[in-house]
Amino acid sequence: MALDALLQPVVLFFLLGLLAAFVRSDLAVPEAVAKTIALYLMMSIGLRGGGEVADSGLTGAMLIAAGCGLLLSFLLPLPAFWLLQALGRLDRTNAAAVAAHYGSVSVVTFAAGSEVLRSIGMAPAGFMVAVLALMETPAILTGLLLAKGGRSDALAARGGLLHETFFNGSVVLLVGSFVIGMIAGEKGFAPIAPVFDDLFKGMLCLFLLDMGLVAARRLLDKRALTLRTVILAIALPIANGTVGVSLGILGGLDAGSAAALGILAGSASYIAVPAVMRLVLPEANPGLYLGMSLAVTFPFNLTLGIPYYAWVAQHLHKVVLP
Amino acid sequence: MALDALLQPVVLFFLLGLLAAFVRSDLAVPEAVAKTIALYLMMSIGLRGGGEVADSGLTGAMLIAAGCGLLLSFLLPLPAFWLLQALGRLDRTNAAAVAAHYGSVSVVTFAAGSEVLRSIGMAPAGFMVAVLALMETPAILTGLLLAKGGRSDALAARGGLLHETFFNGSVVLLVGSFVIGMIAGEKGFAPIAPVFDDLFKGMLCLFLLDMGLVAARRLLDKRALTLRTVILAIALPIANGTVGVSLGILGGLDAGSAAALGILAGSASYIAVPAVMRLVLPEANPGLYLGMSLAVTFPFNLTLGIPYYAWVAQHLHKVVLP
Amino acid sequence: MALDALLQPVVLFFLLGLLAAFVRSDLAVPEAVAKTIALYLMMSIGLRGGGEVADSGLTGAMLIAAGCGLLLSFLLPLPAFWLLQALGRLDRTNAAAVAAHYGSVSVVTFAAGSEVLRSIGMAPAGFMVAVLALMETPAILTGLLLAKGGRSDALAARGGLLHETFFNGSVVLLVGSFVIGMIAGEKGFAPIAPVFDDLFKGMLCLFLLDMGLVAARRLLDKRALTLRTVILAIALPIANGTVGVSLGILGGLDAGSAAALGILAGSASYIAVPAVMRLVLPEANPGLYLGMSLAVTFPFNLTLGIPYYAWVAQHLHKVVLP
Amino acid sequence: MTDTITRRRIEVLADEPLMQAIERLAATAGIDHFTLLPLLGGKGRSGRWRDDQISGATSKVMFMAVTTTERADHLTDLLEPLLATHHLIVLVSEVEVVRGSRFA
Amino acid sequence: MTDTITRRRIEVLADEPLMQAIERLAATAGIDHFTLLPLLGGKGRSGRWRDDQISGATSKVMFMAVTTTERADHLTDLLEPLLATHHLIVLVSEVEVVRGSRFA
Amino acid sequence: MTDTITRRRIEVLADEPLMQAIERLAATAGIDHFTLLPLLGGKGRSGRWRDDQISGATSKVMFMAVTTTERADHLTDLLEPLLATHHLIVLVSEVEVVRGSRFA
Ligand SMILES: Nc1ncnc2c1ncn2[C@@H]1O[C@H](COP(=O)(O)O)[C@@H](O)[C@H]1O
Ligand SMILES: Nc1ncnc2c1ncn2[C@@H]1O[C@H](COP(=O)(O)O)[C@@H](O)[C@H]1O
Ligand SMILES: Nc1ncnc2c1ncn2[C@@H]1O[C@H](COP(=O)(O)O)[C@@H](O)[C@H]1O
Ligand code: NA
Ligand code: NA
Ligand code: NA
Repeated sequence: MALDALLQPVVLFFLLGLLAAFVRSDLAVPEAVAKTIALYLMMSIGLRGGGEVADSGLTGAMLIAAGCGLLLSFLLPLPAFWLLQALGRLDRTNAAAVAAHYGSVSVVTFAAGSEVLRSIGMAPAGFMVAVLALMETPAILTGLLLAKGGRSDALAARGGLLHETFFNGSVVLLVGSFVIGMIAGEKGFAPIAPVFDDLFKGMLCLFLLDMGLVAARRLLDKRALTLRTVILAIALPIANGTVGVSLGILGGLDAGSAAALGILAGSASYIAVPAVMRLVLPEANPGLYLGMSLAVTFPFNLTLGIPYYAWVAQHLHKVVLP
Repeated sequence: MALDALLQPVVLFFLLGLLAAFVRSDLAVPEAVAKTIALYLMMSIGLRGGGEVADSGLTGAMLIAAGCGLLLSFLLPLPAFWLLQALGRLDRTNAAAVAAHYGSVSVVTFAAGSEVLRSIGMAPAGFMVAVLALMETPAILTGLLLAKGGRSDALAARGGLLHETFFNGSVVLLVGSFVIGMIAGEKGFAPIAPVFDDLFKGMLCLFLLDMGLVAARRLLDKRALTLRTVILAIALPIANGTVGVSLGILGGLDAGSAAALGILAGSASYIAVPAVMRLVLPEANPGLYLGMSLAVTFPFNLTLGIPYYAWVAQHLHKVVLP
Repeated sequence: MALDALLQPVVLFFLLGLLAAFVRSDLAVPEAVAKTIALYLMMSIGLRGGGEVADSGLTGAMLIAAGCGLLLSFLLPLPAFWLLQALGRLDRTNAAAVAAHYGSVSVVTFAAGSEVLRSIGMAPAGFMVAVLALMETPAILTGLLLAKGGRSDALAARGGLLHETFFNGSVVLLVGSFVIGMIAGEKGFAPIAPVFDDLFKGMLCLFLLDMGLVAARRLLDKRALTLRTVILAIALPIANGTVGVSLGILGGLDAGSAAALGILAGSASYIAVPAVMRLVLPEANPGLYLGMSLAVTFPFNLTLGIPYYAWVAQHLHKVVLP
Repeated sequence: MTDTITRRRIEVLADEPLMQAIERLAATAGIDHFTLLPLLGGKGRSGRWRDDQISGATSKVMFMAVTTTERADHLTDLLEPLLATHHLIVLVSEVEVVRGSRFA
Repeated sequence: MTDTITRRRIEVLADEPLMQAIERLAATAGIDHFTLLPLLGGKGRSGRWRDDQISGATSKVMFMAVTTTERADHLTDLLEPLLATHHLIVLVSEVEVVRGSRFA
Repeated sequence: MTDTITRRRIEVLADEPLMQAIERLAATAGIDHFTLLPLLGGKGRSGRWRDDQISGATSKVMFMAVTTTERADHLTDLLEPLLATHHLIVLVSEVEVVRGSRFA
């Protein structure tokens, strides 16, 4: 299964991007387009998730998943913060900033993971998209508390930290599209399905090509990572993802949704959280947190993490509900 | 019907854009992409309109519609000019600039309106696309005459006013695509239909998300509008649209095409005309004319105006041709 | 056949672009989008070619085609270099730079040509995409040898000429996508086919609209071309294309693949080669080589060249294999 | 040491639709060579603008030319009557160029 | 000859997420009018950056304002404590403007 | 009052394919920190260019570095032989920086 997942075009284009950057090719996806594909992916994920929820109606599982997600996002930064200081030898500020990234989530990891789960008959429930949106923000708050116990920076206050955090573009678009998907239902979605459904995987290929280029260039350009932080950038997703899957199974979610919860817990943010960190923890080193989340954790999750979380979910599910 | 129109994803994404900007989210569609989607929409509209005309052949209705469109674009700025001075308390120059916008047309309003008309079984004739192209320019000439009775500005003369007006990118692309659609016919269109037909509504969603963001930010950033101008920005489309529908019905157009003529008459330009105005009437306040057309009239038409014009067309059609 | 080819939307949009620029319209496709469509076209061509090769397996014809392609790219600059000096009255440096462009290839000409060949039942073999990738680079080396017999420029050496040449973005993406297409096979391609197959012709329309605008603006902006160089910009593709087709037929390729080899031989680069030339032969005039390849040879090939190469291939094929 | 010579850098911030006209005014002042720079947004007496607007009509561009004092002054004179009506900004500063002769 | 007057051009290079905060600091210093310029990439003590990054968090923008010496100094003073922590660059130069009064 | 110190701003306008080479030349002159600015178009002796070209080969970029007079002069000297062949433009001006030490 892992190899199968590795040989999908989506992953292969990511590897192509890595390779192209490592041989120092001038290949590049224009920034405006990469940003738009990111918007597109969020709209598509939101619409499809909302549409599924409109079909299935509100269920108890939904509330459980939402609760688990909030809990994970609030609490996962705590052990991470401790590990990053103890083993990673980071100072308080950097450890807090990195911890916030690992408590929050990566939309593209979720998107790629959902496709993999779907292809092996473990499609997660539509409401997991809402969980994705819920998990973006709480970790930021925990991270800030860890960093400075609530002290606020003069500049951050002016820059409107709260808006950056709660009305972050990706959260607004994800939640908004989810609601639109719920309102529109199957009938409303049909005419826009050629864009927001059929094109999804192809667009993901283009986006992952760019992710590969950016991740590799980041590794080449900035040497902010140490062996210790690289190891933590692999250990943290494994640990967080395992916790996420387990919580989901124990909460009674189906194997697919539990795997998706594991993917969310194991993924690390590289869009929403860095933007807030530059504003409120400017002393923290972006080379470090973007290096870890984008250049190590993301590739790890895309290739090995996702199949691993799925495998854990399948086996735990059998154990718990035999 | 109005509520149905309001709950389509296309409109909901516009509202999402408005909302995101009002809560001061950083959500943004990159300019390069927004411009390209605008090009795409014009190519698609042109190709499909031209293809339909290739099928139906040239008809008398086409000439009538073209004549009505030209007439409306040339003459609608006159009462608007008078109202904007008398009730809106604008000076001569600003009144003329705004009047030109309301005589001209909005491609996206036409696009969204056509989809609504199609969905309620009132699809306008293909040649209405040609009418759309015809109506872009005449109002600009009327507006300039109203503003300065033909006096020409030193800088404008150098900048090539005539080219800006007649070979404006949107007019050229719309007319060109229409002609290509006519030449290609159904058989030539088939291989490009996956792009120019299937993706249309989804692309419109993305574009309207951006329109919502831009319209709301304009309202927040610039406080050029008064209560009087806001009221006129709603009254003018209602009046112009009613005149447009009536003229179409009296001219013998089918209800769908008459409704489309009303949509054109009721819509206000926010791409082609502002660019010319910055050049030839630089003293006019762009905050005013873009605020009115983009931030008030466009949302009004998208949500209430289009269903209203359709309603008038249906009823007038029954009265005139019982 | 030639007229049929001329009346396809793809070509008509190119002509629309030319026309819009000649009437000095402000129509423009944003650069970020044009660059992305170029990436898309290469990904799509690569994936589809690789997929076909995965189906057909490695064949002898493939090796022959590859050998012919390499030979053509290495050697075609030689007669061109001589003609450009003798008849075109160019100096050594400019003649070498232009010769390199004509030995190399144009991806979009290949893309448009393949569509035409497919539409007349002469679909080229999938491995011709690999030949396309192989032919991009050798001509650059020949051109540089012709220009300075191996002397290297101080700045070029620093700029990493070898990387620019061998790890050029378009070569990397083309080869990478080809390999991904081979690995993914039909089953892996299916989910991304809505993007990389269905949208291909429509995207080509948008790209060719831009090509038309850029080609015409280049002619208007820079007056680097003489009557002699214009004539050579038409004579060289005819000569090179005829040689390419003949070599393909003699090598035993099917008529479609031989025609494609002719299209490659007859086409001139306007993306990869100019970037290298600016770096290593900065004294050469970009107005000259881009003017010839982009503004004369490309339009010639798109309209008349492609049908001509197809015609030669059909007739030679009948003569050689009756 | 490379020889440098002092010239004037004149910068004109204006709406994109006006750029062609400004290029022609500059040519009138004898300034044939120039560079255009993109701008992202800003704020002035007429309020805030951003380039992520649907209508390109209010997006702005910077015209920049390195030239002699005489020509810079000439262009400034030509632009002066338009400053108020067309919302232009004109900035002039000193700059040293290598190979001064080409910056006539 | 058109009258010109000398003013200060203050330029602040900063991360995009900080721009809103810098605009507000500038307002505190009495600088209400400004222009934002895009940047493509660069290299500093914290390494190389490029704007083709997935996360816009490390892309940078240039804030530029033409103003009086007092206000430029005031903004410089306000920014000074942030230079090290926030990786800002502040550049100040002389510029002549036409119709100096508007560049208060 | 914040301390400022005078430095040189050196700007090099060049074709995009040449940028990597110019960064290396700058490093040779001891200039390690720089910023790249995008350009939209322009006109010079070799005619008009626009960045909406299919081939990025003729689009241009501005290299900008704030540095000491010695290093700026050194880079100018290194660039001088390339000016004619490579169509570069080199501009040098004065600028005041806060915390001058970092602009070695
Ligand atoms: N003092 C200034 N410094 C920098 N940019 C300015 C200044 N004043 C105006 N601008 C720019 O010029 C544009 C038009 O100015 P205005 O005509 O005053 O609205 C503004 O939106 C800013 O981008
Ligand atoms: N001396 C300099 N000249 C020009 N740009 C600079 C200079 N130093 C820093 N920068 C720019 O400021 C950014 C941040 O600098 P730093 O905080 O030193 O990493 C760099 O990436 C450059 O884009
Ligand atoms: N005097 C000038 N002022 C501003 N930009 C210039 C000047 N001369 C040349 N340039 C820019 O440098 C580019 C190359 O110049 P050239 O090598 O003369 O064609 C031009 O296209 C302009 O963008
Ligand atoms: Na996480
Ligand atoms: Na109208
Ligand atoms: Na060739």
